[in-house]
Amino acid sequence: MTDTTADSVTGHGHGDHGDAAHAHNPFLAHHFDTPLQQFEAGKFGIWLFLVTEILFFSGLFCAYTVYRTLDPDVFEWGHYFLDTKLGALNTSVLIFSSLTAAWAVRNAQLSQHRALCVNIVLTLLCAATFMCVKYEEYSHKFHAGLLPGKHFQPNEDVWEQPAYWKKNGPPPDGLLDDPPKKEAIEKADKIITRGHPYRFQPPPNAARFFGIYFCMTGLHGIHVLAGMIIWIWMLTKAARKQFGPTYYGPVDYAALYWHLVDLIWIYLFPLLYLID
Amino acid sequence: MMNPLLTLAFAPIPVPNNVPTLNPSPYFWLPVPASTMAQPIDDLFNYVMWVSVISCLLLMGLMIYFVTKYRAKSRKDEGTSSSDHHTGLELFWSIGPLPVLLAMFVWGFQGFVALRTTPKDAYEVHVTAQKWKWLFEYPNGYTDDVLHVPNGRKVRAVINAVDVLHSFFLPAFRTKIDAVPGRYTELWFEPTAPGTYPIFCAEYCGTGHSAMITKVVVHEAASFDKWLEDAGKAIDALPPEELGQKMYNQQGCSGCHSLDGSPKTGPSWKGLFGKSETMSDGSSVNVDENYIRESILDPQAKIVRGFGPVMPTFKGKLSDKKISGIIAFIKAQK
Amino acid sequence: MAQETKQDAHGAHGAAHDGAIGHALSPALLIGIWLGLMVFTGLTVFMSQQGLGPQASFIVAMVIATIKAGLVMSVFMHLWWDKRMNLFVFLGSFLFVMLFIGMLLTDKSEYKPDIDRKTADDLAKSTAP
Amino acid sequence: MASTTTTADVAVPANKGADDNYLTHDKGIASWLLTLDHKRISVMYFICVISAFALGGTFALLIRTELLTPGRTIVDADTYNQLFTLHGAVMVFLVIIPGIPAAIGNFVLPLHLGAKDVAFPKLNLMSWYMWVAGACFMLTSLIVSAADTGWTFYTPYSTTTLTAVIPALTGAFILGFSSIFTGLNFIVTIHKMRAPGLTWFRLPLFVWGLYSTAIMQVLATPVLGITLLMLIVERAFGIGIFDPALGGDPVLFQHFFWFYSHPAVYIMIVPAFGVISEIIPVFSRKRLFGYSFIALSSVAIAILSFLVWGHHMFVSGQSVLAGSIFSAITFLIAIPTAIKVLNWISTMYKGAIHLDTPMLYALMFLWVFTIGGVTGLFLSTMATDVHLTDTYFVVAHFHYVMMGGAITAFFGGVHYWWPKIFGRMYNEKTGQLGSVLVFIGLNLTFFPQFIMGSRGMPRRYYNYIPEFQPFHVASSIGAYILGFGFLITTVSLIKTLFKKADAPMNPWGSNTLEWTISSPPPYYNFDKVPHVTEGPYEYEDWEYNEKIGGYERKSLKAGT
Repeated sequence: MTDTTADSVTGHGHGDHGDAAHAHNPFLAHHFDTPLQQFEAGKFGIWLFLVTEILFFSGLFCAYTVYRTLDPDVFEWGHYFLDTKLGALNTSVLIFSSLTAAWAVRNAQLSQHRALCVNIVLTLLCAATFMCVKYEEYSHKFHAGLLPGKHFQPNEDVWEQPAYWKKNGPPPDGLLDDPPKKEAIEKADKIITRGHPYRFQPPPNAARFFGIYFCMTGLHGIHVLAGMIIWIWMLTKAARKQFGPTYYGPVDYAALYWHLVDLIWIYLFPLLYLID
Repeated sequence: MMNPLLTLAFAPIPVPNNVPTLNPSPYFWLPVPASTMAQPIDDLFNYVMWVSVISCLLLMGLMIYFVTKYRAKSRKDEGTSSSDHHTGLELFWSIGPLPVLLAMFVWGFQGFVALRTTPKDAYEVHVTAQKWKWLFEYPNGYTDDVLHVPNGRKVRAVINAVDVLHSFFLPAFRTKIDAVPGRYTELWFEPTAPGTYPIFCAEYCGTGHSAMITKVVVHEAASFDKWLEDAGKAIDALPPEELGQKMYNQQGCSGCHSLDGSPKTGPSWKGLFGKSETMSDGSSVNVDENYIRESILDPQAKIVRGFGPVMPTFKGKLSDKKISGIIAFIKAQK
Repeated sequence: MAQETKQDAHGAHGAAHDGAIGHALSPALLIGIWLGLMVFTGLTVFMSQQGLGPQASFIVAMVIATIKAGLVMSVFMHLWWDKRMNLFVFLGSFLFVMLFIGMLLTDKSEYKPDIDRKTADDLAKSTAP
Repeated sequence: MASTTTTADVAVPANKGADDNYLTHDKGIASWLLTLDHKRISVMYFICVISAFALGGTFALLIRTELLTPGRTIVDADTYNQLFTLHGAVMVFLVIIPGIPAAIGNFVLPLHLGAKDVAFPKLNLMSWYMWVAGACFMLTSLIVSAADTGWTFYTPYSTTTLTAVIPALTGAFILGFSSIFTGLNFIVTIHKMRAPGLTWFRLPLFVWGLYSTAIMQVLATPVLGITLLMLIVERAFGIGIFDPALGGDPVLFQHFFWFYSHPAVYIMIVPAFGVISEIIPVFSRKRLFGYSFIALSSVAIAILSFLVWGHHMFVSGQSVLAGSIFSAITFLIAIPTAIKVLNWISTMYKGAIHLDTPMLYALMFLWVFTIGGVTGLFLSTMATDVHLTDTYFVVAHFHYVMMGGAITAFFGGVHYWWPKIFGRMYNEKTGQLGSVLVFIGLNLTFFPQFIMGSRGMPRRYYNYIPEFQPFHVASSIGAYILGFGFLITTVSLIKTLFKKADAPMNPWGSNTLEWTISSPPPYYNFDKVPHVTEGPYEYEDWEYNEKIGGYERKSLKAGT
């Protein structure tokens, strides 16, 4: 390749251009010429990173699809133990945090330093709420022995779940007493065993559902935690008023990552909680 | 052959079971063919091989020719042509190989379907793979650790694995399939020549992977049924202790339980009977008939301290008589 | 430097030499999308309780989830205004995920009987006397 | 700007002086460990990869020694299993995958693009640290009780064996992310950091190779990540996704694993294509034949590589339908590969072929890779694969491709860029001798394995039936020759580091941008952004000058 040297520089103007930009922008790295080039490189990079995240999660979605087609009964049985209300609550919390994250990008672009901090804090609070709800759900599973694989020892039956009777008509009187009335059990037995003989005991391979459940929500939870760390970092930068119209990339990238976490949850929620 | 000096330095250990060799083979590349599928697959192999040889000779010949012909005489030499592409030529060698490859694919596909489509009237043998043993079960309930099949008859092997992946590899029959825990796989073959041929485990399965070798004995079709009947009777006629010993070798007990007192994956059987063992939960159990029977049928019920809960159940696999035989054999290991 | 760093097509939000990069979303749009997402969340919960049967309810749930994902991606994630390359890259990844899942299901649907047969045999054996 | 005009007297405004280059710019160990300079990171990768290669090679020699005789020769069966596992894992994850992209590509890519650095220098350094962390986990496994699962980690063996599998898995997991970040960095760099005038079809083919590789790294490696993560969790907590004893499906694991690991094979070989595409035209003193076919076939390979993973599983219990689809696409991927080989050979037509060490490696690559390629046909043909898979035929095939392809290209590239990286010429005679020994050793080691594999010798066997012994002995002798060849090559290269920098700016007369700056390059690469007006393989303007032992531009000489 020929390098036509001095003459081309004036023609193209990039060299000077870069130097000028470097002179007054402390956030422009030395190997980039302009803030725009830096921003677009970062943006393209974060999109590629999101691609890797999609493929990272794809393994779990794949396992989900395969096992669900293999044993649809297991998934139907398992989902009665998940609390749709808590799931929906978490969905709303994450969607709201997506809103605040998107708003934070706007704030950064417009140099609204105060509002930026408020929005980041709101996002963080949502994330924390999400994790608390998740903790609540997990601790219920742990207490009830609804754990994956070899730890699976449920001490609750599917017919003790309100969700179960919501779909299968009201329970016979006394079934949900402690201990349940004997004739109620017999009556329920008749309802339940119709077509689904396993329902007083878990179907074969029932533990699979919780294997998938814990893997998917656990990995998602780890991503929420990682997101929180990133947002705290952004908060420290925002508090020092570093962001503005020519430099808001980091907030934008953090928000993109955060939206992806939200996006995955948007699919996880119906796949795990809302199985008919 | 082997360098005599090396032979002196390293004394070879014989391979188990006196495995038959895969010679004499009519080819340089492939082992002796002994099934109906061998011939078509060998033909395909030879087709692919000649395609490969010709393309290699062509490419390498050209390369060597160019290197000698256009070798630079001095450092200052430069290339004499400035052509950097020739669309026609490039299209030719992009599309040219397609028919050859397509033929390969179609031929290979047909062969594969033939290998995987088991004929309905095949004679069925159940194969169980476990570390590091093969076990073959015949329709009459007879079990053996060597595969016996009649010549000229289609045989279907229904394969499963007890512990980890194995692969049922019959080189002389040109066929192979993995044994997968939790599902059945199957293959079929029709032997064409009486004799004995090796069976290998081809999927890595741990310490004894390379010892997981046995042989297939192809009987004359006429004498096979008689042989099978006799073999079944002979087992039935065995005294309990010998039956137990046979089961010990056949069912894979020997993989984990030694007879010389050294602990392997499980406790040794030497002096086991009548001993008092401490269990993993701290309780203590006297080893008697009932305990051994329970351990065979429900191995996870009581585990001797210091060992893992790894033994598979033999429920439904061993008749009462065979279990009694094993107990008698353990009793005899003083 | 790279010729790709040309100005954005929508000049108003594009980069001037020292000016702002990119495009700020209006509050109304943000809130609108948020409301839309909440409505769809309610809808998906509602639909799941209608007893549409496993097949239909799964499809409905996935369609709603995909609409929600579309809203998040196009507005919150700026893809509507962003360079097409980013969209292409992101959607391309779904292609590979589909491929992955598709081939696995092709395989799975064929060998499922082998597993079922073995499971049935094991069950029979373990309940045998 | 001066760097693009003359060789010796580089008067550089941005750099400190004539003797100043990236090696001497800063001193002290911290200036290396905390560097963000792609050139230094590349050198650090290089040291690590070569060390790992020595480790993996030692394992290989131990394996070959063990296999001299049936039964026990030097180690017992369990140790043997650990040896081949670590040999595979080290060579794949620590050597070949990072080899060309991270060690050579890191150095060359920004220079090829006329850029000051990769797009994300901090990420680049982090990738290196992740490599180191991954290597540490691998070594932990080695020290605690080395994993004995094979580098494929097939379940349920990997979930039940008693060896330290988790550290090895964690190591591979971290190395996977190191590879992802390198790929991500390269894609962004190639898209956003090209010098003015450097259009896509003026890029050197090495860049195209790295680009295709990076696409696969970014798309496939995350699947390895999740697979290994699930396997770690499976082993640690028994969640029943892959373990059949808990209701899991071991064949599912194989699908997951090969969804990554087949593209990974191309992650290993496509950068090698790039290196060969650089070397052959330079040493033939002629334009590369069929540039666009080679460039686009790399991308085609990258995409198609995602559609063929099931050809590793023809006998695994995979369905016939799935197998047929995978087989058909496998044949399709053979075509872009064949195109490349034909184009390289055509490049030599009417050239002026200089048999310097890099060219010897490139010719060796053509030879060995062709054999590796055609033997792949036996394995993609389903009916013959049933007999050949899991035998030494497969072992020989992938060693011809990986060792004979990727590693020889790596060494070819090392010899080609060594004067640029370290500014020192190596001893040409030793280099040539090394390459010839490697060539002989390679063929002697792996060709007998084709024969015994087709005759039924299963792979990963500690013990074998005696009829295979002659082949094993030949193979082991070949391995010793191979080891010796690499040893003298490496020693000869390392020796050059103790002499004074003597390499000219452009010893080979190449026309890519890295040869227009001094050797070793200045700290900031290019003083003025180069403006590119022609393709990378135009040699008319370069002329050999005995006085400097390298090439210089005719046009500049005429001008001054």
